[in-house]
Amino acid sequence: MAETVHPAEQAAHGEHHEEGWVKKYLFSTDHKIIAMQYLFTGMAMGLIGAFFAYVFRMQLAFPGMEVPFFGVVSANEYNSLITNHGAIMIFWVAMPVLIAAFGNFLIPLMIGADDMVFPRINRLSYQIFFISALVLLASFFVEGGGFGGAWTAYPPLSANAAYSLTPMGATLWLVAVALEFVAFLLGGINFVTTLMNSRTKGMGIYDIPMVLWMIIIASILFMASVGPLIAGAVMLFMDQQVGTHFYDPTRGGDPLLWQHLFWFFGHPEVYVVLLPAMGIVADIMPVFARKKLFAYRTILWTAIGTGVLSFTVWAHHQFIAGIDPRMAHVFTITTLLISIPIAEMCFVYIATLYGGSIRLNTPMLWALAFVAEFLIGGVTGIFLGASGADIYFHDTYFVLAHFHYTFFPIAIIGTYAGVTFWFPKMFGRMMNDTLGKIHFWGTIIPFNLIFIPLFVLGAAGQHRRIYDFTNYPMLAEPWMQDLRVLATVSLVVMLAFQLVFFYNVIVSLVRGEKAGKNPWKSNTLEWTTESPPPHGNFGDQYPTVYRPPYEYSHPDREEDYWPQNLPN
Amino acid sequence: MRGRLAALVLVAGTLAPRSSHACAVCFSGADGARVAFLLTTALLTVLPLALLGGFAWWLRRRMRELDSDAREDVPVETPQSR
Amino acid sequence: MIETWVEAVSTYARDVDNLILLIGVLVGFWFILCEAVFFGFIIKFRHRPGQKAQYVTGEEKSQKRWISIPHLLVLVCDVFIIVGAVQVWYTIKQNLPEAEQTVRVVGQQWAWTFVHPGKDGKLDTADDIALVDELHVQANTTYHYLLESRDVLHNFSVPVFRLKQDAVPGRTITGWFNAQKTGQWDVQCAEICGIGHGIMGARIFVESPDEHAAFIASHSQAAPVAVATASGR
Amino acid sequence: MAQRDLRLVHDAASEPGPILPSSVLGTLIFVLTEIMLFAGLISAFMIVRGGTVEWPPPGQPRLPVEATALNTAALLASGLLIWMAGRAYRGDRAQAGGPFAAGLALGAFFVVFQGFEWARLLAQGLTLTSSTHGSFFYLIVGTHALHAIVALGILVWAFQLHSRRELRPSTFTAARTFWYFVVGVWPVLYLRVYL
Repeated sequence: MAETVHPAEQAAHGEHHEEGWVKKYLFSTDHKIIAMQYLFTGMAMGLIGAFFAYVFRMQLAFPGMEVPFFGVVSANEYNSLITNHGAIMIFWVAMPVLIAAFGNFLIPLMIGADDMVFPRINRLSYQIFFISALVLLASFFVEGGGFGGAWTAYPPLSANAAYSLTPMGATLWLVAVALEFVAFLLGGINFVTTLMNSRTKGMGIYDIPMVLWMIIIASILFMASVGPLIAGAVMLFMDQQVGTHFYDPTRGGDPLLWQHLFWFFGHPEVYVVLLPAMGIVADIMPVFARKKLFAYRTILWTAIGTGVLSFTVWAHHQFIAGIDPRMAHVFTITTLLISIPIAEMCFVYIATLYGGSIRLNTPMLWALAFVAEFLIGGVTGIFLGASGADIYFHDTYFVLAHFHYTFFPIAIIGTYAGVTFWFPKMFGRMMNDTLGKIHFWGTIIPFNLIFIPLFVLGAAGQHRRIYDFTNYPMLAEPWMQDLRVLATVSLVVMLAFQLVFFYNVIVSLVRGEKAGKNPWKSNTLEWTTESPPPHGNFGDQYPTVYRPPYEYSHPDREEDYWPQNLPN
Repeated sequence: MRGRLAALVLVAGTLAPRSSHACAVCFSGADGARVAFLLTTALLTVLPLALLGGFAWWLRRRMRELDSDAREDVPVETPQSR
Repeated sequence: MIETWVEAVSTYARDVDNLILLIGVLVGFWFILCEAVFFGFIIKFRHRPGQKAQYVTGEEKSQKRWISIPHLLVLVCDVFIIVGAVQVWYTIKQNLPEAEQTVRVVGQQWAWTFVHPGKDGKLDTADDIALVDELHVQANTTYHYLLESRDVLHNFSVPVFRLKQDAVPGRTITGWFNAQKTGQWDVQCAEICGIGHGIMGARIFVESPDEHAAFIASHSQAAPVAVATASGR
Repeated sequence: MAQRDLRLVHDAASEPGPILPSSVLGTLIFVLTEIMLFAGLISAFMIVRGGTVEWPPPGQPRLPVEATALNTAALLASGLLIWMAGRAYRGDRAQAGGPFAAGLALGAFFVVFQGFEWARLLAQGLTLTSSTHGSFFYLIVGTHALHAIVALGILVWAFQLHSRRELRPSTFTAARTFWYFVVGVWPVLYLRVYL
């Protein structure tokens, strides 16, 4: 490492081995521990988000029933459940797991560094994140219940307690989201700085594994887009608690202002979570296809292009809601243009498989499923980006199914791909492949059975965020109710199969086969150290990089892989 | 072709100031809000790209500079930098 | 496609349906092609003992062609979709044909108030007919709607018309529709507006000229009271 | 070797030091977010103002344009002095102390002067809730003042390190970078909010 050693780092490394449990696991500055903290917190929040989904899906399939483990769902609770399901899954599951957990774990290991550049800021980032999760959980138990104005929180509904009837819930929700942003801001600064300044000897910019590029581009996107939303959130907070009227049309404010600021962040946010998942897939596929990643530079430039375009498409969320209809044309064009880089990435992944020697281990199954399922999410997006068609589809279940076909592959499939792939490195033991495959099929099949019916319901005009469809004669037809029941039953089945995963994790942690340094015969640097890596990652000697990360099945070599750190 | 002609007409229609109706941002007679929405949309879109682009450009230039410095200092020892 | 589930009642409903069909065909083609190639590769290039994978960098022009050509074709498809989308959008949202009738649509937590012009055919006169959650329009007539909200955002959505527009408090938004069939259908609120969002449905009655005249006649007495509530703001 | 071609000619990591020290790079990234935050605030202000016919709203006091122009000059001068301190620091470190202290003093003057202006405006009836005019004024200028105070705190800390001869160049550059941001964003706010 060419970088000067910081006092903070020295302090962190001086503490070797002598720390108590609390210090080691709760107040550690080690990037691996922080990654685990993010991973487990994210997964715990994921369970809460999944439970919410279960409750409101039960209500939709069997309106008015007493939902087991919850009770009867009131309209108020329903709104709160859907709002927080969305917010939790995006802000407290997808982001912490995909960006913070994998970013923290992989960045120093893959670039051959001992830790992040600012380890204490890293720890602070997690602590703020943890507090934000607590604040969010607290918001369900205050008077009036949790916030129920949808995760988009459009004012005046969100700004005025007289409309939302959740005086404290709305504010706590907003505070939690703002804290979460601060946490990721601190994390993002760390990621970018570390990647730029801490690369080991010989690692040029085209030797960086794709997953790191994706996490970095995502972090930059996040940091460049979150400012206006923080501004908007401060204004919303003041409207709620101080008595200003930024969003109140009767007092000189403007409710559309929020949409303007929110979606400026809201759309790049989609790519903020998409890119890391894309990167995880890009790193797993070559390993199990024993094949060089097709057109590394093309993918990199495509990802950068996606990032650039993502700043130009955001108003397509407002086609129906509140923009000048003339501007809709511009945003239709930009939105359809962004299909180009995304399509290109999918093409590249398919091309990577060509001529490979594909092994269908659990991580590879997840990676392949990501591409197959994400394609559905991608193509259905075209219907919504085209302004004329969006008039019909806006805020229907078609939209809902569309973004679940993007977010589920991202947040759930991407996470499972990453966890099953790096589990040996994280904990030093292999996961059980058979259990992994049972879990895989038990997740993927029900997943499709949840959301394909919802596509049909959306196309049949079913709107979102309605807690009981019997109030609408056109939506109360028996065949529609049957589809709702199918979706709900599939969800319950899918959730039940997640137990297999947790069982697998626990059993593998205790009894799993020892992994060794490099069980997958992979090229990147994290596989050159012990599993799990010791404090400081690489011992006394940092690795030197001699080649790009995806040299599999090179004709000059007998082995079908060629680690980055081997001189020849 | 009809489609292409229509598209042309519509691009013109996009810019024409009077042809808009289902317009949420044109209100209270004042055109100011609509213009402000347009301007700030452009501002928010361009600003991060300009900042990041500028930074990337500066970084690249700086890298080139450092590189040529290195070449002048130790021309023999770094054969791969030509 | 959409007509299988939801009738097409307004003049522009078919345009929307056709656009959706166009997009469906284009993206459907790409989707099936991609998935077919994808699964084809997975099956064809399964691991066989002793067989090494090929070494393809993907950096050479001849290899990149395999992605850059499909890529260009996708772009061509995008152009068709854009042209279609822009046309439909223009028809529904930007273009405003002359009105034969005008109704006022007011959203509030959690009901719709529809103000129909009375016998004189004009809004904001003494004989206006204001009804809660019932909109009566005459078939084959071009209507303008004036969309307002009294509190939070609502969305005036008539699926059979393929019409959807947010109501924003403090503003009046104008749009149009022209119904082609008589019958009655749902009006929904498509923007979350608080606890009662799920019950904020209304009905739209598209009537023949005779039926509509009868409707106006039968409601003419109640008018003065209704006006007071409707033009409260 | 073939894979050599995959790299840029310049290889940042194998050079003696990074192009930008980590603390400076981190600050720059943070400043990017901050710029976007202010862009968001300014956008909001422009939109709300654009929707009104008369600005400031009737019955609201007008902002002290001239006095603040003077204050703006003080802040800009402070930025200049800190820049000079930075230049001096690269040469003779002892010479940096003078402009550094003067820059700090002018920065503090700016914040205190703003405080007095606020007190006067509050007395004249411009409060956070009196109108969107007041709300935006205190929100935007207050956010800036908050940044100015934090940045001053960092500079004071850097000054203490400097007088103990413990200030590292990269730390100083990072602290200055943040101050330049605070100084640089102010004229934009002044032009948009006051004029």
